[in-house]
Amino acid sequence: MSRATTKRSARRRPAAPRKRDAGFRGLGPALLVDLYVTMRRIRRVEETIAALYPEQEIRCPTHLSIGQEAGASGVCLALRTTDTAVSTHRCHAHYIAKGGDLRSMFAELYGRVTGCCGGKGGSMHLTAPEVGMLGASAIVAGSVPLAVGTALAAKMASTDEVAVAFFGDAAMEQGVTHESLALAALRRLPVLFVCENNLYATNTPLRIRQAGSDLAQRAAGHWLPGITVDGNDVIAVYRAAKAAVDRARRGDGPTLIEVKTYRFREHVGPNYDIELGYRTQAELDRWMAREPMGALARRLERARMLEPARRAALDAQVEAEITDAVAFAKSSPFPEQAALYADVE
Amino acid sequence: MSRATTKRSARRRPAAPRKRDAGFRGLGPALLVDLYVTMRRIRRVEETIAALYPEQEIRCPTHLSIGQEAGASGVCLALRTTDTAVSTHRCHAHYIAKGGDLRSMFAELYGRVTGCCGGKGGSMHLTAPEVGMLGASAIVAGSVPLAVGTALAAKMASTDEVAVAFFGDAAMEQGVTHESLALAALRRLPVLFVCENNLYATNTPLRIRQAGSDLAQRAAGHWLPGITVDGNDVIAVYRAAKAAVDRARRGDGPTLIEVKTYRFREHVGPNYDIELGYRTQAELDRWMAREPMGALARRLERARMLEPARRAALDAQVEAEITDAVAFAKSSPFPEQAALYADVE
Amino acid sequence: MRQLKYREAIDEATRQAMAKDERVFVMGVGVDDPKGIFGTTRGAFEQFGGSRVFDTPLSEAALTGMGVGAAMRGFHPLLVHARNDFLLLTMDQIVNNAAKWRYMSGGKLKVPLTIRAIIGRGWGQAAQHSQSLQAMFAHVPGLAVIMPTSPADAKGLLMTALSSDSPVICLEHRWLYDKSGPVPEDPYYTPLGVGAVVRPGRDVTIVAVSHMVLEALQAAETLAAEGIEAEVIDPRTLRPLDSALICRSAARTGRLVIADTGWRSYGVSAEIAARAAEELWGVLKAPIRRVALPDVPTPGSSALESAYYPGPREIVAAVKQCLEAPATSTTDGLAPSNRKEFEGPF
Amino acid sequence: MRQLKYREAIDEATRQAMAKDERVFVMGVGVDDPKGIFGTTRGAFEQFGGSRVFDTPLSEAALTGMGVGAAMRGFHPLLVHARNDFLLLTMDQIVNNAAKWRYMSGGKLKVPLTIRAIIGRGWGQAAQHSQSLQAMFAHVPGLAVIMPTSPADAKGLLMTALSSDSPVICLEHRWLYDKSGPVPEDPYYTPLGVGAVVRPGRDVTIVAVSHMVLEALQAAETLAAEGIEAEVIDPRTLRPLDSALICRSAARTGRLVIADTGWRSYGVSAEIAARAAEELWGVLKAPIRRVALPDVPTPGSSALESAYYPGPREIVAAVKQCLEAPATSTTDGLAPSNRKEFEGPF
Ligand SMILES: Cc1ncc(C[n+]2csc(CCOP(=O)(O)OP(=O)(O)O)c2C)c(N)n1
Ligand SMILES: Cc1ncc(C[n+]2csc(CCOP(=O)(O)OP(=O)(O)O)c2C)c(N)n1
Ligand SMILES: [Mg+2]
Ligand SMILES: [Mg+2]
Repeated sequence: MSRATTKRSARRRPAAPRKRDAGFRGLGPALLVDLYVTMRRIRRVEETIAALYPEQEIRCPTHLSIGQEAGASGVCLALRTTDTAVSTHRCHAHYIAKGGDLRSMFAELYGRVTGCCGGKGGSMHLTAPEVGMLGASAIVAGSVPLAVGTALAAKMASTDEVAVAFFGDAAMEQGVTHESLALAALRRLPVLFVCENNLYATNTPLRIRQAGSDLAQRAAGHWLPGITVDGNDVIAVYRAAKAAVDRARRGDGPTLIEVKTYRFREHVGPNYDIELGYRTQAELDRWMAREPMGALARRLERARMLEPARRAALDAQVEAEITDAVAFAKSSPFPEQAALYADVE
Repeated sequence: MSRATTKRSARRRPAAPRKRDAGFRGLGPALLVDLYVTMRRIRRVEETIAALYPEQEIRCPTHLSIGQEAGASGVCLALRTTDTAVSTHRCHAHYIAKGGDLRSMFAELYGRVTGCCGGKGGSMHLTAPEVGMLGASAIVAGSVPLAVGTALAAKMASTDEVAVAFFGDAAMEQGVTHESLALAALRRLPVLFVCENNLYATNTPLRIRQAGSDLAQRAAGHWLPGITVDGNDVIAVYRAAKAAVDRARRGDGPTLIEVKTYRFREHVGPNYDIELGYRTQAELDRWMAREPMGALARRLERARMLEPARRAALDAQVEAEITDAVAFAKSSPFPEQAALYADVE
Repeated sequence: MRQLKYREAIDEATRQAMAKDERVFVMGVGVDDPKGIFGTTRGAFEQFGGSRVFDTPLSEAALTGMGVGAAMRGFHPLLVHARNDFLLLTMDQIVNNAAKWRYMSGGKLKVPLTIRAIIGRGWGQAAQHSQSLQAMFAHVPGLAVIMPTSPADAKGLLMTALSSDSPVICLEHRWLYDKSGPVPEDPYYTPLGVGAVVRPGRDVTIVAVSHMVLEALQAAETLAAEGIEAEVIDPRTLRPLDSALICRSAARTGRLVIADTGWRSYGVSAEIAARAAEELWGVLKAPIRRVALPDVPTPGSSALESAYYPGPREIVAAVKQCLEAPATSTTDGLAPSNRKEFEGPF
Repeated sequence: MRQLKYREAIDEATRQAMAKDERVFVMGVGVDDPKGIFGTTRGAFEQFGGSRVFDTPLSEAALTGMGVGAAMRGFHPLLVHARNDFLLLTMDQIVNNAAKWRYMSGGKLKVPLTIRAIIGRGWGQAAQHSQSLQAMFAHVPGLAVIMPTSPADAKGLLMTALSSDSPVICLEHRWLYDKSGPVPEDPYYTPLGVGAVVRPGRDVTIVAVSHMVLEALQAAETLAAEGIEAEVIDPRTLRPLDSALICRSAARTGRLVIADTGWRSYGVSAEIAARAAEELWGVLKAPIRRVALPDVPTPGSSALESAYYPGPREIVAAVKQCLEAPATSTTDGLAPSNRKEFEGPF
């Protein structure tokens, strides 16, 4: 639904000649605007959660992706709906970018029976198989091998579907990630391993946890390509993902993409956390100055591909979607007690 | 005891001028002869086990190292007794090369109370802490992180001890190995990761299990050096190990050493297994032609560092040790039933 | 009826399930090896080829996750391990993913994944290669745990597992592979949660798990010679557990002995005892006795192995305790355990 | 006596153990973080610095193995996990190595390793972040499993663990951290295998594990108002388990209810019930009742969470079943569980 909206809007772009942006070469205007709208949708959903969280009606831990919208958006827009993704505790952006329904998402956060998991998963397990979002594990790296399995399934079924595993920098510290990279390389499976390196795991900086800082290098011991991309440049992410997706679809195997990015809010919860002292305001400011959504909007505007009025209209549409979704969630019933015992064996 | 024997023997070498072997440069004659004797001891222990196994008194699975003697010998002779080693299901060679007592070893294989583990471990768990042999796990890669821990202990205790993890090529497929490599690199711990790549795991060739064949490369993603060495050239193994040990002792961190070698007998048990069809006789013949013990003996003889008579004397001494050890084992009592309940909590 | 060995029954179940359902595939370390997994997977490899039966790296955790992922996409992977000890490497994937993904997704996704693993015993395999870890899996909601004892059940339960839409852990005792029994040729499906009375009797109920069924039958023979008729029940599946059958039998006999291949404390025997004690309040004529491994790791030495494993002798003794009958000399002749089953060399 | 919170008692135990024994060190994800591990490790970091209290990568399996290795070399690592769910990643290292290395080496090497891990509950943490996995560890010979409930036991048992020469798994319920209680200032060592009577009573024995002790005490209050005096026992350690204390009490009261924080089937409550049923044959006046989690994963929705967790209401109901007393209206007022303990946000 939301994707369709975007496309319709894209068709309304003004005919006026635009200033070329070399970085956009080869990318259609619909796609570019969709990248913007997807990031906007993620941003605003997350900000809405942050705003609503103090009401204490969203009764589950929420790991927000504010600042990291480009990774999910750039990768997912390089995918088809039939391609699959799995994710982590920080899965909102992936669910949204993959095309997950917002009503179902908010209802899930609110623990309602109308939620995408019937209220039984919560924030860390958003699932929308109808758009290829196959869920998320709250165990760091837990879902990585699942993507290898969905890729195996695709290959065995002779489809050309591609599987994506989204994970954080800390997942590179888990053995199962390395097993998965190696396994995918061995069997030349169509997998994108997308490591969103936001430099921290909870409050621990990368340098305390890994001996180097370029995580694409971690592919080197498993015989698959590893590439690093500026994770706050959604175009760069899209291009890297597209190349890897094409490669995977051709049967040439997996790719590890390190998406360098940054989380603005606290690890879990709605607030800023600079007072904890594990990172500096200056560092946060530097990254906020590079936030990806506004950056794309400005480039699109300069290129006359997204005039302020149209942007406002798209933004309003996102706002309406969210308002509708929250209202839907809040007015939905909680699951009946019988649901506790369903879906087990 | 066995090490001392070797040293004594080494002192008896003839004074006659010898043909230079450039490959021996910098290595003392005692060491060179010790390398030979250690390999001989391993070879003959394993052959003795193979010969005795049909008696069915050694009632445990035995994974022999015949053909692979150079890895254990080259590495362990680059170590001090106070340095530590852990190993795998195929641990006989490491136990012997580290200086473990042969009586205790055979008694363990025979399940006797005089065994190095009181009869409770068996072939896959040989342990001799008095010479730094800290045991072995029968779970592939299970002991790899233990070496990281003993290295951590050494560093925390400010000793300059070095820790070695011996493991097979298949251990490179286990996540915990990758976690361990990365952890040691991160903390610059004095560890040698010694991967004895004998090209097979049970009956499965490496190419079915890993996407590449040079396993030293698997260090690349963890920020530690990985080097490959001809595992049937004990001098090459020794030099590589010595460099890595020196590096570790200096505080410069861990090294992964891939020792390329080959197992002659079946995966577990005393026999050849060519009839299984997973490898060819031609391949086995090629590797047997390159077996490491005879190769060193021939070089030493050419260099006049180990004349036939002296070699025969040393060999006889090894034989006597083994005969004694087997007799000791066979005449030792089995553990009492009370031992079943000891050493638990 | 046609006799098959346990190993052959598993092979047949695998091949019939694969023939019926092209989504079933087999993977695991050594599954295409002629000697691998006691020959239970090689037949499938020969019949269906390497695309549906394939050898793997030693990456048990990732393989399990790969199985979960493939299962979510409509396949039914059969992941095979040569030892259940290796499952410890995969606990996160089994317990956190396989068992929970369906629940966490509110039923949107299912994980039809079957995991076979073998319980080792004998020939000094020692502490890490002969555990019997069923209690750990049976504790986990979202998993089914099956432990077939007879060739017929091996086939029927594995067929059921491979047609189930939930994860199933199938634990097979190594000493069963060479046992023969009648096995129907056509495919059939033995239901989960339905135990079997493998020997009827009126004096005492012996619930025995996996290989302990054979030890219990031997014990029952001995007891019969003394006029004690033991009813031997094989629960066949531990999760779900056929408490009703167990309780019906024990209500009739008034006495219950439970024999498990695993450790005693916090083991499977505890759950069966707890359920029976609760259900059969006022009905039992004697306290429930448990026969299980002592609470220590498996020792390597054959001298200790024979003391470690309980067998017919211990079962007979437990039954006599229940009956408050004196231990007669007949038990003395019994082997401490059925040691001949795997008489090496390895 | 001085009052401390549970979290403070753990902090103090850690620091006192480290002060007494320089071989003790602390590692784990976030242990030097001011907010990490509920503030139980930060004090040690401040007192002893980063060489003895250090943050780690998320490599739980290798960390555990590293702990085993360091322990074999004379150190006593305290490995801390924010959730016991993560222990599933380390089962091979815990079960195959930590628990067995001493046995396999014939006693030549010991593994003095303490592993702390937290049991989560509430605020929609859902299936993978709120398991209570004690049964899995309690089943494993070679491990000790402690589950302190009071601040005093948290200190005393952790001190004991850190001076033990064997591996100890310490499971702490998240809802206990802010509870206060008297805690002696000097170091002291609470022995393993010795339970505590936390409330004496004559009518029924309630054995409760970890946070269920608090729920049981609340239930006991309610029961007392009706003239039913419940004795509440905290076993404090599950392996070894103080069966003698439990049986003495239940022999006196004639009635036994067991309340566990884990799943019911194949859980800790089964072992306690099985032992008591065997020991107390002919002594109990009513069947043993178990109060535990239903056999399903933890649901995310708060609406389901409250139905999931048993609390005083269920304990009271179980006691009344034992007493064959009718369920009176007083139970209706009881919260289904002690939900206020972690009232978020996260
Ligand atoms: C195996 C495991 N260990 C620890 C945790 C606790 N934990 C949850 S999120 C997190 C940080 C993860 O960092 P990263 O992978 O970089 O993802 P990010 O939160 O930065 O997106 C940690 C330590 C966990 N969930 N799983
Ligand atoms: C985790 C695990 N998986 C499977 C096995 C069964 N197994 C024992 S040895 C072995 C082969 C190991 O190969 P490698 O590491 O190359 O050592 P090698 O036997 O060649 O010395 C296998 C598969 C095991 N012991 N542990
Ligand atoms: Mg991160
Ligand atoms: Mg090998």
